[in-house]
Amino acid sequence: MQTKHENRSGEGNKTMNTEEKAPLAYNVEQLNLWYADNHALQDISMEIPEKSVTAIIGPSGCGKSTFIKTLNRMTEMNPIVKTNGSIKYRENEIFAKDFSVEYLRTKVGMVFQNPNPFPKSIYENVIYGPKIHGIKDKKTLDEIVEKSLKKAAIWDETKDRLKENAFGLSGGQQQRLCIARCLAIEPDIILMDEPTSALDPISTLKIEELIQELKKDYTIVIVTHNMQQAARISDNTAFFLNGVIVEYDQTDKIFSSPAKKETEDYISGRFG
Amino acid sequence: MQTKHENRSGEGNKTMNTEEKAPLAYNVEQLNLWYADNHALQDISMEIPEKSVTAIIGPSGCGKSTFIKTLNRMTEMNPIVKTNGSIKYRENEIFAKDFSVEYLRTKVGMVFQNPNPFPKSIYENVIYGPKIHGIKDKKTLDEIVEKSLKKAAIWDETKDRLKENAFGLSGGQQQRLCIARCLAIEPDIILMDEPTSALDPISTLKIEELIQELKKDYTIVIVTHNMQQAARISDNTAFFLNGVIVEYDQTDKIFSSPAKKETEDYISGRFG
Amino acid sequence: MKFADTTVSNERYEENTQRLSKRHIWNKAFKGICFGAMAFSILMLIVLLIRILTQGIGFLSWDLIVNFASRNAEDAGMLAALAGTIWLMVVAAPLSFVLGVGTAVYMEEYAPVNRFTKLLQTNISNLAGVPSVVFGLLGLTIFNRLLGLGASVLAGGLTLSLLVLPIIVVASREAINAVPTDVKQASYAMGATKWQTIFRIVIPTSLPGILTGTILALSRAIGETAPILVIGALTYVASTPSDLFSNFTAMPVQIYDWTGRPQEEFQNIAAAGIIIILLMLFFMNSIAVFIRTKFQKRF
Amino acid sequence: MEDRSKLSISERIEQKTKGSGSSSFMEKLMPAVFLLCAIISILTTLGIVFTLLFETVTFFRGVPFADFFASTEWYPFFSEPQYGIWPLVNGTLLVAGIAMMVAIPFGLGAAIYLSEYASEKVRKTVKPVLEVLAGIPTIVYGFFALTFVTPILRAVIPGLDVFNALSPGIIIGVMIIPMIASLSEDAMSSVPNSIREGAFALGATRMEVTVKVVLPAALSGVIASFVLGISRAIGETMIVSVAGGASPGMGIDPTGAVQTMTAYIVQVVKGDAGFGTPIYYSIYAVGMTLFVFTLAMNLLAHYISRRFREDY
Amino acid sequence: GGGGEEPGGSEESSGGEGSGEESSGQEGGSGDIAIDGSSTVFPIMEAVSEEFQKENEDIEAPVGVSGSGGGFERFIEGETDLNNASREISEEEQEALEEEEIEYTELTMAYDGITVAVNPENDFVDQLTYDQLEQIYSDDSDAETWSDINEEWPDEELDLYAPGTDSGTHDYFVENVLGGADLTRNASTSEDDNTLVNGVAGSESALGFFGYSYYSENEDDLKAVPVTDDDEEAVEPSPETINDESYPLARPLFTYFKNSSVEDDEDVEEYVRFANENAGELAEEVGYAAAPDSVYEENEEKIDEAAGE
Ligand SMILES: Nc1ncnc2c1ncn2[C@@H]1O[C@H](COP(=O)(O)OP(=O)(O)OP(=O)(O)O)[C@@H](O)[C@H]1O
Ligand SMILES: Nc1ncnc2c1ncn2[C@@H]1O[C@H](COP(=O)(O)OP(=O)(O)OP(=O)(O)O)[C@@H](O)[C@H]1O
Ligand SMILES: [Mg+2]
Ligand SMILES: [Mg+2]
Ligand SMILES: O=P([O-])([O-])[O-]
Repeated sequence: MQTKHENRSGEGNKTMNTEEKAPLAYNVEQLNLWYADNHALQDISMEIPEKSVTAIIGPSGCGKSTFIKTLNRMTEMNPIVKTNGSIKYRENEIFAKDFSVEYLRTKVGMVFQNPNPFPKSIYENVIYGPKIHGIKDKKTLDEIVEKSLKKAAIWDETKDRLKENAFGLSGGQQQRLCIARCLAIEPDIILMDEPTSALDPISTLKIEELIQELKKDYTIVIVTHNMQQAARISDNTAFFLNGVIVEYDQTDKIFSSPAKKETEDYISGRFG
Repeated sequence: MQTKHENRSGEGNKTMNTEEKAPLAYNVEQLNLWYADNHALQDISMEIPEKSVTAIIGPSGCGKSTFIKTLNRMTEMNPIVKTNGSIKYRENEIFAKDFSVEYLRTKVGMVFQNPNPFPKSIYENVIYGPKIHGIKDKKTLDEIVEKSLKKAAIWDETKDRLKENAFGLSGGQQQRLCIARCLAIEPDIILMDEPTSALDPISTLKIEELIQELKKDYTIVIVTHNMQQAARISDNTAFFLNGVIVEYDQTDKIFSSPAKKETEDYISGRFG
Repeated sequence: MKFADTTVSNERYEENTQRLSKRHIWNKAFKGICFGAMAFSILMLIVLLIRILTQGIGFLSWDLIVNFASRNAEDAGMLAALAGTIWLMVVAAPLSFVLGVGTAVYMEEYAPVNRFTKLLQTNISNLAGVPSVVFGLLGLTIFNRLLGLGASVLAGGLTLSLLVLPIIVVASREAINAVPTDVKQASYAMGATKWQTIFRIVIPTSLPGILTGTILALSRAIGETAPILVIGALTYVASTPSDLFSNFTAMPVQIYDWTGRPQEEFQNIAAAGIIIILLMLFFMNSIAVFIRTKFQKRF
Repeated sequence: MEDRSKLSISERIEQKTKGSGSSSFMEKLMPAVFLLCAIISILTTLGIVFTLLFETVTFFRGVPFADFFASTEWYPFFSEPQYGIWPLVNGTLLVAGIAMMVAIPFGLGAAIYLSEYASEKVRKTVKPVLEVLAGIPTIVYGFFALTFVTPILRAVIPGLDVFNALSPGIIIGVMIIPMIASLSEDAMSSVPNSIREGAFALGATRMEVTVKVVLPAALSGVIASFVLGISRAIGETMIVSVAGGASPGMGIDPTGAVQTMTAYIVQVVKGDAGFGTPIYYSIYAVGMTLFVFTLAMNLLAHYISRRFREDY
Repeated sequence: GGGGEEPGGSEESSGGEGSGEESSGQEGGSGDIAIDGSSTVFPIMEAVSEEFQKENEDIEAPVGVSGSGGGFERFIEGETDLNNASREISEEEQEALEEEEIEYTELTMAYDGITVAVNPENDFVDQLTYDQLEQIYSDDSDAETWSDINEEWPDEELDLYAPGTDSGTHDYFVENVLGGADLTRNASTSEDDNTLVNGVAGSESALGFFGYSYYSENEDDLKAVPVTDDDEEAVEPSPETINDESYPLARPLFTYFKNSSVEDDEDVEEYVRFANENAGELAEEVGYAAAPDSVYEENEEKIDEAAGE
């Protein structure tokens, strides 16, 4: 499919050449991150436009997960991590002293590689977020549950078993539940770290459709191993290698005419 | 690369149409396997010629690992597994009552997805097999270690640290050590279950080269997720889907002109 | 070049059936030995139970439960001891539970990696190995004497709660540790604070494991004789404790007393008393097993 | 109400989070509360150490230090009392040694069977049953030893005294089996299956896999379980009090009566020793010795499982 | 055993009546009497408490077993009202009580006869003198076989049993029979007299001594040996011979009460009087012997005196 490439003209930059300048959801500048002595992210600069799907690809260990986790400051829970540089979420520096990490994470939802519902009922999974943020009214919560599950395209499958434990769902359903859980607090951005890698092809398809749908309202950043998936669903793609952004451009360009030899090698399957 | 295909003439069969009839390492007939009620392998029939590389590809959960483990009866350690059908290793029925499973496994080596060295020294890892099979002579063991490590292309990296714990090696080195460990008892066949999926690109390359080398002396069956890899290293390829062999043919044919629509879809990345 | 000289011939591994069958025999024998070892342990349990049952079952009666101790074996009962044991548990259980879970949460979730944490860790595993009689000496000196609690329910309960504390900490840590990072991360990723995550996710998820550990620890405390003897529990009480400062006796102490009596009948009453204490233990153990199988989530 | 429902969830969340001071109060309070809990465990240890130390010092005011460690006679009740700790240590180690000779082979065997051979179902039933065995009050074991095991042993071994080291030793061993079995089983089952598979794939029998791969891999955990077992045997009180007699001595003959450190403490606590006498303080000195012993054992177990732990 | 010292009775007259009523009034009907001490005396006091509480349902009189010594410790600390002892109070303990300004009274509650017993199969021993017992049990003696004691007896090794070295029975034996010499290290000792009984019952060459009740409950398995402290006729232990003190190893069992408790608290006074009236009978019931009547009469006077009547 897209693995053919004849044209190498499109030169990729660290900050992408978007044709029309959309408002930015994120503006990352000169981000560096170390796990103890391991320099896992090196001088990452990247602008992420809102209401779009940005895919992050690259071989295992290149820093994809680390990068996406840094966007909502989940990396800082690991005491060995040191970070410098700047990440602006909607113009606000997230590393600023008075910037609340809980606020950031409320605005920036996250979906993980393996579905990780709480060991509670489906209902409670969804209302977890609203509840911790102080919403207690039963009726509002009911509405949130219905709305979020509907948005995550899992309402029909679960509406009759809301009180059942979320562990009874299949992997794909669990993953959609996790997305619903994340939608329940109406975030602005959704980060997804290989959200389909643990799923079967049919569930994967459903999630991909869902992402296309969500993109209308949310900004989505997705890490994926699967180049076909990146090609299918994303607007822009960043190719990471050994902690560095090799190329960041519109997805079409990356897959049809990568600027860099490494990108071409990677997407044509010569390694990885 | 090989993902282009213009020609669909080569019709795949469950038993492969090899042009010259080489002696068979394995002859699988009507193999069925259940995990409790899950019919994981359905009527598998397959001939595996000696001194060749046979690749098994297919989406996750299709039964690749199950199949390859059945070839040296590792599946039977799971009490919920039920098997019927026939597998002949070099004309001998491996499910026969008086057929020793230890003998089978001595002749049929196995390399796993994740490197699994014993938590012992490199030296002891290699001599484990010879030792349990009764070789005690120090000099012979030394020879075996050197030869096996050389064959596995890891001698140079380890010759000065044979007494060190194998866990100190990198992932790729560990995997080659596991191959050396398996070569130490001079098997006839080597089964490999995604041997490179946990490795970085450079280690992967080394293992692939090694497989090409080993093929001269051994029969190799390799499971891989990576179609490029299958295309690069194998002589024959079997495509599994939901516990069934969809197509089994020479690798060139499979990748250039698959007989089945599913095969084509899979190798062109339309699902999986 | 490297494959050419095959010094080790392949035939070497063509094992003659004799060697292979020898290995098989060894394998079988080894399995048998290991099975024997396990069976022996269970056999001892059965012999012990049969021995106690045959001696005591004829003397089990309602009187044994509702009567106070008496010089006459026919009238003797263990109501005071039963009540004393229950009181001890009422003091020890919540205290050791709260302290144990608190410590475990601190160690698993808050403790920074430093010397203090290491000290704490070593300290707790050491505490778990301190003989119970030494805890008795601690209780005697600190609670009875220094704090002036005397041989009261409170002193006994405090002593026992310190005794089981390390066991509960270890079990709770394991349970908390088993909560997948995934799930915790999911909570943080929703903007939950640390305390919210602990209170709403970590503790509820690990609760079955914590409860199981606590029950098993307490069932050990029920049978402890030495520390209770050391802190000076009474032997004859014809009343049940009325408050934390009451004197008390406990089941193992009562049994110990009966077995020391000259009259044969008291030996039998003691066996019957042991049956009651074992029934209590079985009951507690089954609750623990029930919780474990029923509520423990598999991740 | 009308007003609020017009707000979107995210706006409402923002409103709520602005006014919430309580959660940050909990954020500050709870770590302190938990830390306090943790400190109590340290205080307990300090409490033990100080209690023992304080009275031990009093003891050594009356009894020379050298006597305690140099003499091999422990006769505190004699007209010229002798306070050499070694007979009690000897009795303790003798009983613990016998216990371990029972507990190690049987415990390890049971662990191997459960971890390597038994089906899931057997494992799931046997482990709780063994836990029951471990939970039986030691006083019950004590009388079992005295009234059941000793008579049987006396029928077999003619020279066996009514009180002896053998019977309580064996029974303590039996009591410790579950602990060793369970901890060793844990250590062995945490050896990843992939390593086992590696060995099976080389044509090893199950025994060869177990003895040559699994056990060495789990060795630190297994040995740590032995050491913890020893520490438990050393600290066991009621079984030896009931069935071991009260005759401190230096012999290693298991057929004769002994006295252990723990049994001595119980003897004095239950006995007639007057207040303020050296005998009274001696229980603290003995308790201190006991504490040091078990502490050493536990540190050793800790060290072993740290030092030799394999990271898979 | 002689009567207890009567510490100067200065406090007795200090108007105890009023305060006594007050305090018993405060404690209402649910008074608690704290009793602790000897394990030997325990069965008697347990019986006393059991009977006493049948008559006075709202008064609790639990009994602890801390041993005579441990009991005195608590008595000195002022924690207990009564302390049971299987020996007389020691000088150190007296001094300590004086220091704490606690006045007390000693009551003899009953007699125990330390019984010397052999295996029923033993047909050669028909009596033992104190001298012989000393030869057998003293650590200074080198007797190893029965024939070392009496040439007519078989050349079999002595298999000796004795109560735990920390018990009143042991102390009394050492004090009165061995003249203060230490007990031989060869004896098997145990805190549990039942196991001594088992030991003697199980070995033909055994000899042991323990409380009378352990003998009387196991008469079929044991043979009590008559004992004499001089060369007069040896006496066999029985409730009668113990009671009339003709059995030489009869020893008194005591309880000590705090004078101020009896003075101030009617419940305690009632209990002590009750104990004195019933101890003899109850002692026999649990396997000991009553003391001579004169002892109880003497006790009553002491109680009257302490109660300030
Ligand atoms: N918790 C950690 N501690 C130390 N090093 C880490 C940690 N997590 C990741 N790393 C290192 O950081 C680098 C980037 O890891 P990261 O997980 O971001 O890779 P990735 O691109 O997500 O790979 P994958 O596709 O396998 O998930 C790797 O070298 C990895 O070893
Ligand atoms: N131990 C097991 N118990 C029960 N079912 C199993 C077990 N192992 C595999 N299965 C099931 O058998 C089927 C085939 O699994 P198998 O592991 O052979 O797939 P695979 O092709 O190797 O997949 P992957 O690429 O993910 O390794 C799947 O449906 C799987 O769920
Ligand atoms: Mg990742
Ligand atoms: Mg697989
Ligand atoms: O407890 P005693 O003082 O009678 O040994």
